[in-house]
Amino acid sequence: MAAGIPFYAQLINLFAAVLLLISFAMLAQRRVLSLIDLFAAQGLALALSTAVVGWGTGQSHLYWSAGVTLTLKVFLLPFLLYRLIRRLDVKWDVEPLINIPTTMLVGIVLVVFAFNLAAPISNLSSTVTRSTLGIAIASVMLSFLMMITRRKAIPQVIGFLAMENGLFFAATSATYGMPMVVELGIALDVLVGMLILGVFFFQIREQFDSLDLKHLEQLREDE
Amino acid sequence: MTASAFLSQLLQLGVALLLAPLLAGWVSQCRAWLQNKSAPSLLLPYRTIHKLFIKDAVVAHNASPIFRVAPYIVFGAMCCAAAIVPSLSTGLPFAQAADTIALVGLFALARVFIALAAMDIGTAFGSLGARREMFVGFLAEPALLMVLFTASLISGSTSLPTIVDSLAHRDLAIYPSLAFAGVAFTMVSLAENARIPVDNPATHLELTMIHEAMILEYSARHLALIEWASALKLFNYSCIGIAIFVPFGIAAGSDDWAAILGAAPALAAKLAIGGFVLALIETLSAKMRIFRAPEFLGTAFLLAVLAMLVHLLLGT
Amino acid sequence: MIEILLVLGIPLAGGIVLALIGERGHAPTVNVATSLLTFLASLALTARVIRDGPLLVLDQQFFVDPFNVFLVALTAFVGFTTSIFSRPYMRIEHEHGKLTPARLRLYHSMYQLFNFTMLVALLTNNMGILWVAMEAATLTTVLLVSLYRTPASLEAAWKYFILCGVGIAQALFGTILLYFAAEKLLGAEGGALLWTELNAVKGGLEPTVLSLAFVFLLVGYGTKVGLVPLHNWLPDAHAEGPTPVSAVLSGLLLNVALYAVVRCKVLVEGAVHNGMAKMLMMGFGLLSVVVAAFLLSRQKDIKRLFAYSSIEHMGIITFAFGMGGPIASYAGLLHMTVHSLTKSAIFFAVGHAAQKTGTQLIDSIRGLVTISPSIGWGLAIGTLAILGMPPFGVFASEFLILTTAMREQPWATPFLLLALGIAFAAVFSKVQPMVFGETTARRLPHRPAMFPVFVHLALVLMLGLWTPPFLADWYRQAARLIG
Amino acid sequence: MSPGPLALVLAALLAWLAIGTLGLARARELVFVSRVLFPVGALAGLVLAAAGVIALGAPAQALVVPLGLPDLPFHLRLDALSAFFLILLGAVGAAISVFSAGYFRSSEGTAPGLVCFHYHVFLASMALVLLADDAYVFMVAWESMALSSYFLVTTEHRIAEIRRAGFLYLLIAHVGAIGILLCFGVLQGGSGDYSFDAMRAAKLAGHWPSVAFLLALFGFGAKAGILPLHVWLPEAHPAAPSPASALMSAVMLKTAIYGLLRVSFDLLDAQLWWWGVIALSLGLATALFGVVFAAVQTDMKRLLAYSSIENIGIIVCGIGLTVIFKSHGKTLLAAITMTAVLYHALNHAFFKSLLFLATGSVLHATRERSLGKLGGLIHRMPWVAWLALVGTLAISGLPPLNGFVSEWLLLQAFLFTPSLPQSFVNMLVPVAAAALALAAALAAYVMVKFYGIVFLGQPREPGLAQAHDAGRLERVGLVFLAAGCVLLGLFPVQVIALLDPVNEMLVGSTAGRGVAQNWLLLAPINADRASYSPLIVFLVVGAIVLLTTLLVRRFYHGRVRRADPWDCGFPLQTPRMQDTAEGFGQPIRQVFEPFFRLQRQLPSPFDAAPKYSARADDHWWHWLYLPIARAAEACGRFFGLIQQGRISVYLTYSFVTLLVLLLFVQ
Repeated sequence: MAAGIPFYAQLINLFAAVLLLISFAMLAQRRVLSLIDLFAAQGLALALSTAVVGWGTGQSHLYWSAGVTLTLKVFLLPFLLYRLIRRLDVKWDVEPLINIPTTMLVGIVLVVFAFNLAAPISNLSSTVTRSTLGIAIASVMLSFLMMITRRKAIPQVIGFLAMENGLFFAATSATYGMPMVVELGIALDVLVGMLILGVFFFQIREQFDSLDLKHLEQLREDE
Repeated sequence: MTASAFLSQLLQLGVALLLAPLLAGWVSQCRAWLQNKSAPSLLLPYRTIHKLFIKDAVVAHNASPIFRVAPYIVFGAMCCAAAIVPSLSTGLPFAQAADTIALVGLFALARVFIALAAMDIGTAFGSLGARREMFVGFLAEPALLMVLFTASLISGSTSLPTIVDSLAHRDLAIYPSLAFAGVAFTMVSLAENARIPVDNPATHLELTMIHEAMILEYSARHLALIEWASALKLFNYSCIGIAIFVPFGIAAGSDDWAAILGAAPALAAKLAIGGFVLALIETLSAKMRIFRAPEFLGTAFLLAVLAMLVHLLLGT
Repeated sequence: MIEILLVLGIPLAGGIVLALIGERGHAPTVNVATSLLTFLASLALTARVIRDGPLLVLDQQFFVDPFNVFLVALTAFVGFTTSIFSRPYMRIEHEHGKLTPARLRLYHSMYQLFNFTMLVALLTNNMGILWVAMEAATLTTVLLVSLYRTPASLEAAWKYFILCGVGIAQALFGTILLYFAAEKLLGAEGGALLWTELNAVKGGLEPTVLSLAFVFLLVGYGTKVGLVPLHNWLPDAHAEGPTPVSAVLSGLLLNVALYAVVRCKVLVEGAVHNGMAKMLMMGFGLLSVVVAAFLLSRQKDIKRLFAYSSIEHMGIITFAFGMGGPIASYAGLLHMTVHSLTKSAIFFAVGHAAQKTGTQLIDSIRGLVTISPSIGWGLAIGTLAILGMPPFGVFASEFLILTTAMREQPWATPFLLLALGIAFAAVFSKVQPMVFGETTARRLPHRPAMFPVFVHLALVLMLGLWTPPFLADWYRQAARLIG
Repeated sequence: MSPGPLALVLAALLAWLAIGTLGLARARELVFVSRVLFPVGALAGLVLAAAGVIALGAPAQALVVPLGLPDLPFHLRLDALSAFFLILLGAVGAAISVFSAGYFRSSEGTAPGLVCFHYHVFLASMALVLLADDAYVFMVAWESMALSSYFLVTTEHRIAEIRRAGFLYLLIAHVGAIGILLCFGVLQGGSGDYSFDAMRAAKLAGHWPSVAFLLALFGFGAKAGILPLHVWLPEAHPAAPSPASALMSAVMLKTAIYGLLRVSFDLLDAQLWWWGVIALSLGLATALFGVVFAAVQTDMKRLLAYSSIENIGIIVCGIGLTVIFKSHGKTLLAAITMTAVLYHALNHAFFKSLLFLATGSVLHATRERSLGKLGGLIHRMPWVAWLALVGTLAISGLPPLNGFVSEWLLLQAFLFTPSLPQSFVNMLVPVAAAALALAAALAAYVMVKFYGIVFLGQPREPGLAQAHDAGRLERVGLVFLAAGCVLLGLFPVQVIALLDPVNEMLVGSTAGRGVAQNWLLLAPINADRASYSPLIVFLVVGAIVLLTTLLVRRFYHGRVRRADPWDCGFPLQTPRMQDTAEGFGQPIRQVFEPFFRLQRQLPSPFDAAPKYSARADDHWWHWLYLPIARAAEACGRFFGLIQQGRISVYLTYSFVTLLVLLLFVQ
C-alpha cells in the first residue's frame, strides 16, 4: 500500500483483499453450509466496500447500491440457500472433481494472470480504487474455477453467485458503480435467477433423487 | 469436275471392283503354294461369287431387315472406300468428299453393320463373332487412323491423293516415322482382313473364327456381296499401303492418261508382291488366342503413335 | 414513442395477464392475440421509421435505427407465427398427456415475457439494459426448456442456465469495462452506457480496455449465439424443449445475441484499429461452421440436427460480420433475417412431423410426403432453403458472403467449402428419407398448422428474388454502420 | 421489354413456368397434363430454338429485370453463345416434351402434375442459366436447375436406390455450385459488382485468373461429370424417368459446358496454355474412362450415362485444345476447335436424347432395364428400333451422320496443331489424338453392344413378346431427334456457318468462312489439306447400294427362302445362348482390368445351383469418395468427443477460451 492515498481508498483495498481471500476460501471449502457463510461474508465485504466508495467519492447512489447488495447477497440469498438446503436435505460435504491443492495452485496462477491483465488498464483509470480491478478479475476467475471443479448443483450455483459478486466489485471499484437502473436490473436478474434455480433444484431432485451433476451428463455426442 | 477426272475416278473404282477378287485368289494361291498344297484357280473367287448370286437366299425366320440390308451397306461402304484410295492415279475427285478420317469411318460403318447383322439372328456364334470383330476393331481402327495421321503430318493433308502426291512427287526424303507406321500398318491390315495370326479366313472352328462366325447365317447373294466386300477391303488396304509406303508410279492428276495407264503394271506388280508377302506371313505365323489379339494390336497402336511422335521429334 | 411503448408494453402486459388467467380454454387465443398486437405495433413502429427515420426516445434510453428496426419487426413476426403454430401444437401435446395445465400457463406467460425481453434487448440504447434483457431472456426460456420435466429436458435446462449464466456474466464484465472506458469521456452521468453516445465518441475510447472488453463481451454474448466452443448448451436446449421454444430460440434468441455482439463490435472497431475484433469474429465463425458441419453428420435426433445447423449458420453470419465491408455486412444482416425465418419454419414442420410420428428420432420418421404432403414438402423445402439452395434468401446471403470471402479472405474459403459440403451431405442425407420413401407412421386425425411454415418460406423465397426497397435501404445503412 | 429474340426467349421461359404452375394446380389430371401441357411446352421449346436462331446473327441484347438483390438486379443477355445453347435447349427440349406427352402415364410414384412442374421448371431454369448475365441470377438458375432435376430423378422416391442416387447427385451438384460461386467471387475482382460486364472489364492480377479457371473447371466439371466428379452421373441418369434422363444428359450437361466456355473465354480475358493442358488431359481421361465403363455395363441407361461421360470428356478435351490455341494466338485453329466443341455438344444432345428416349420406350414396353433380359425388340417395336439405330450409328461416330462430323473436326484440329512453344504440349497432342481415336472406336463397340443386345437377336425373356411399340406422340419426338441427327450430319457447312458468331465472340475468329469451301464441301483450311462432304458420301453409298440391289435383281433374282437359323448346325438353340451384356463386355473387362475394381463370385465345382457374377466397380469410389466419407466420419467422431455431456468440461471450454483470448489480446 503506497502512502499518500486517502484513507477510504486504503479501506477499499482492504476489502478487496478480503474479497480475494474469501474467494480462495470458497475454492477450498468442501462443506456446503460453510460455502453459504463464505458467500454471505463476501457479500458483506462487497456491500461495505461499495458504501466506502460512495462515502469517499460522494456518489450517493452507491449507498443505494450497497443497500441492495446487503439485502440481496448477505440476507436474502443466503437465507434462501439455507432454506433450500434444509428443504432438500442436502447437507453433505462436497468432494471436488480436482483435488484442492491442485485447484489452489491453478487459482494462484489465475490471480497472477488477472493482475497482469489488469495492470495496463488500472494505470489508465482516474479512480483512486483502480488497483482493485485486478482483484475483481481474479475473483471472477476464481469463481469460474470453482464452478468447474464442483460436482454438485448447489456449490456450482454458489460459484455462479460469487462470480456475480466479483463483477459487482469490479463495477464499483473501477467505475464507481454502474447507472442505477442497470444495477437494479442486474439485481433483479440475480434474484429471479436464484428463484428459478430454487425451482430447478426441486425438479432435479424429483427426477434424480439427488443433486449430483453426474446425472446430468446424458446429452452428449461422443457415444 | 472435269470429264477426265470423272473417268479416272470411274476407272479406278472399276479396277478395284474387278481386281479385288483376283487379289484374294492370288493370296490363296500363294498360300497354297507356300504350304505345298495344290492351288485353287486364280479365278475361283469370281466363280464363287457368281455361284452365290445364282442361288436362292435362305434367311432365318427371325431375321430383321437389318440382316438383309447389311451386305449391301457393307458393299457400298467398301466401294466408296475404293473410290478414295488412289490405285492408278491421284485424280480422284471423290476423295474431296471423304478424306482418310472418313475412310476409317467408312470401314467402321461396314464393321458396325456386319456386327449388328451378326447379332440379328440371335445365335451363339453370331454374337460371338460380332463381339470379337468389334473387339479387334476397337484397337485396329485407331491404329489405322494413327498410321494415316503420320502420313498426313508428313504431307500436311488428310486427303489420300494429296498424301500420295506429296510423297511420290516431291524430292525424295527418308521418313523414319514411316518405318514405324509401316510395321503398324502391316499388323493392322492382318487383323482387319481377318488374316492369321488374328483370324483365319479358312476355318469354321468355333474357338477361332471371327469374321466367319459373323457371316455364318448368310447365303447366296448376301454372302456373295460380303465376300466381294471382303475382297475389296483387302484390295483397299493393299492400295492404302502402296499409296503411303511405296507410292512411286502412281500417276499425278487425271490429265495424263498415258501415265495413268502406265501405272497399271506397277500396281499389278506391287499387288502381286504384297499378296505374296501376305501369304508368306500367314504361312509363317500361327493363329493367336483371341486374348493375345489386344497385345498384338496394342503393339500396332503404340507403334503408330510412336510413328507420329518420331515424326514430331525428328521433324522434316 | 407510443409505438415503442406499445411494442414493449403489449407482450409484458400479455405475459402478466396470461400468468393471471391461468390455463383456460382461451389462453392460447390470448397468446396469439397478444403476439398479433405486438406484431401490429411493430409494424406501426416500422411504418413510423420508414416515414420519419431513426428514433431516439425516452431520455435516449430507447432507440430505433436501421440496424434494429427490421430485427424488431422480425422478432415480432416470428413471435406471432410461432404463437399460431404453438396453439394446436401445445394443445396436442396436452392431449397426449405431456403437459399439465399449470405448465401450459407457465408456457404462455413465459412465452410473452421472452418476447418482451427480446424486444427490450433490441430496442434499448443502454448497453447495461441490453445485458439485463439478455439475462432475462435466459431466465424466461430456461423454464420453457424444462417444460416437459423429463430428465433430459432438466439436464438441458440446467446446462442452458449455467453455461449461459456464466457466459453472460462475462458479458457483464465486458460491459463494465466498456463503461470504465467511456466514463472518462462521457462522465458518469453522461450516458456512458448509451450506445449512441458511445458510438459518437468511439474513436477516443481506450484501445487496451476495449480489446479486453470485447473479449469478455464476445465470450459472453457469443455463448448465447452458440459459437463453438461455447455452444454446448444449444443443441441440448433445442432438442429437449417444446418445439415452439426451439423455434424462437433459433429464430430469435440467437439473432438478438448476435445483435449484441455486433453492437459491441462496432464500438470496438472504432477504438481498436488492429483488426482484432474482425479476426476474432472470423475465427469463431469459421470454427463454428466447421465443427457444426462435422457434428451434423452424427445426429440422430431431428431437432438436434437443426440445432447444429443453427450453430453453423450463426457461424456463417459471425464470419460475415467479422469480415466486414458493405457487402459482407449486408449479407450478414440478410442472413440473420432469412435464417431466422427458415429455421423457425423448419422447426414448425419438424414439430408436426415429430408429433405425427411420435418420435424425434430421424431413423423412425419416414415417408412424410405420404402421410402428410404439406408437412413433408414443408420440411423438404425448408431444409433445401436452409442448405442454401436458391432461389431462397439463404442462398442470396451465402452467395454474397462466399464471393466476398473469396476475394478478401481466400484462406477461409476451403474451410467454408468443406463445411458447407459436409453440412449439405449430413442434413440432406438425413432429411431425404424422412420426407420421401415408404412411410412408417399412420395418419393422425389432426390437421397440422402449416400456415406459418409456408408464410415463412414464401418470405424467404421473396427475399431471394426481391428485397423491398426500404428493407434494402436499412440493410445498407446498417451495413455502413457496422462497417 | 425490348422486342426481338430476347422477348421471344423470355416468353418461352415464362410459358414454361406457367405450364409448370398449371400442372401443379391440376396435379392429378393426367390427360390434361400430358395431352395439353407437355405439347404446349414443346411449342415453347420450338419458339425458343427459333429465337436462338434469330439471335445468333443479331447483336447481343441485354435486359435488366428488377428482381434479385437490391444492388444486383437480374441482368439478362442474349448473345451468340447463349443463342447457340438456347437452340440446343429449345430443339431438344421440344422433342423431349412431345415424347413426354406420350410417355408419362398414371400409376407412377409421383403425381403427373408434380412431374410436369419439375420438368418445366427444369427447362425454364436451364434457359435462365443461358440468359444470365450476372453471377447471382446465374447461380439462382443453376441451382434451381439442380434442384428441379433432383426432384425429377427422385420421381420414384419409394425406391431407396433412387433416393441414394438423387442424394449423391444433389450433393455433388451443390459442392460444384459452391465452386462456381467461389469462381465468381474471384472474377468480380473485389469490386463487389457481380454483373458479367463488370467481370469482363475487371483485370485480374497474379494467380487470380488461374484460380478462377480451376474453380470453374471444378464447379462445372462436377455438373458435366468430368473425372473424378462423375460418380453421380451413372447413378442419377438411370434413376430418373427417361425423358428426364434425356434432358439431363442432352441439355443439362451442356449447360456446364456453356458455363465453362462462358468463364474461360468470355469472362476471363486471357487464357494460359497450361489451363488447356489440364482440360485436355482431364477430358481425355474422362472420355476413356467413360467409354471403358460403358462397355461393361449391364443396365442400358447406365451404359448410356457412361457414354455421356465419354462425350463430355471429348468436349472438354476440345475445350482444352481451344485454350491452348487461343493462348498462343492461333485464333483460326481455335475457331475450328471451338466449332468442333460446339458441334459435338449439339450432336450429343440430339443422339443421346434420342437413345435415352428410346430406352424409355423400351422400359415402358418391357418394364425392364437390364440388358440381359431384353432382346429382339426390333420385331416388336420397329419404330423405336429403327430410330434408335440412327442414334446408335450417330453416336458411334460413323459417316455420314452427325457424330462423325464433330469427331472429324476435332481430329483435324489435332492434326493441324502447329509446333507450339512448349515441346511438352507438342508431344501431348498426338497422344491425345490417339486416345481420342481409341475412345471413338470403343464407343462403336459400346453402341453395337447396346443396340445388338436390346433390339436384335431373340427375345431373352418370354415376356418380351408382349412389348408394344411407342405411341404416336413418342414417335414424333423420336423422329424429330433422328431427323436432327441426320440433318446435322449431312449439312455441316450450313451448321458451321451458323456457329460463326459464337466463334467470333469467343475466340475472335471465324471458322465458317474457312471451313466452308462451298455449300457441299467442309474444308477447314483448304480442300487440299482436308475436306469432307457427308452429303456426297451419303449419296454415293446410297447410289451404290441402290445400284447393287438393282443390278443383282436385274442380272440374277431377288428370291428369299425363310428357314431356321443354321448356327453351324447346332441342333439346340435357345435365346440364352446369345451373348449377354456381361459376355459382350467381357473382353473389355479383361483388357482394361486395371480400370476396374473387379469383384468376381465364382461357383465351386460342386455347387448344385452354380452362380457366377462379376461386378466392375469404379475405383474412384474407393480412392476418393469413401476415404473422404470416412475422414468426415472420423472428424465427426473427433468433434463428438468434445461434447461429452459433462458441464464442468463445458465450463472449462468457456474458461479456457476466455483465457486464451485474453492472452491473445494482450
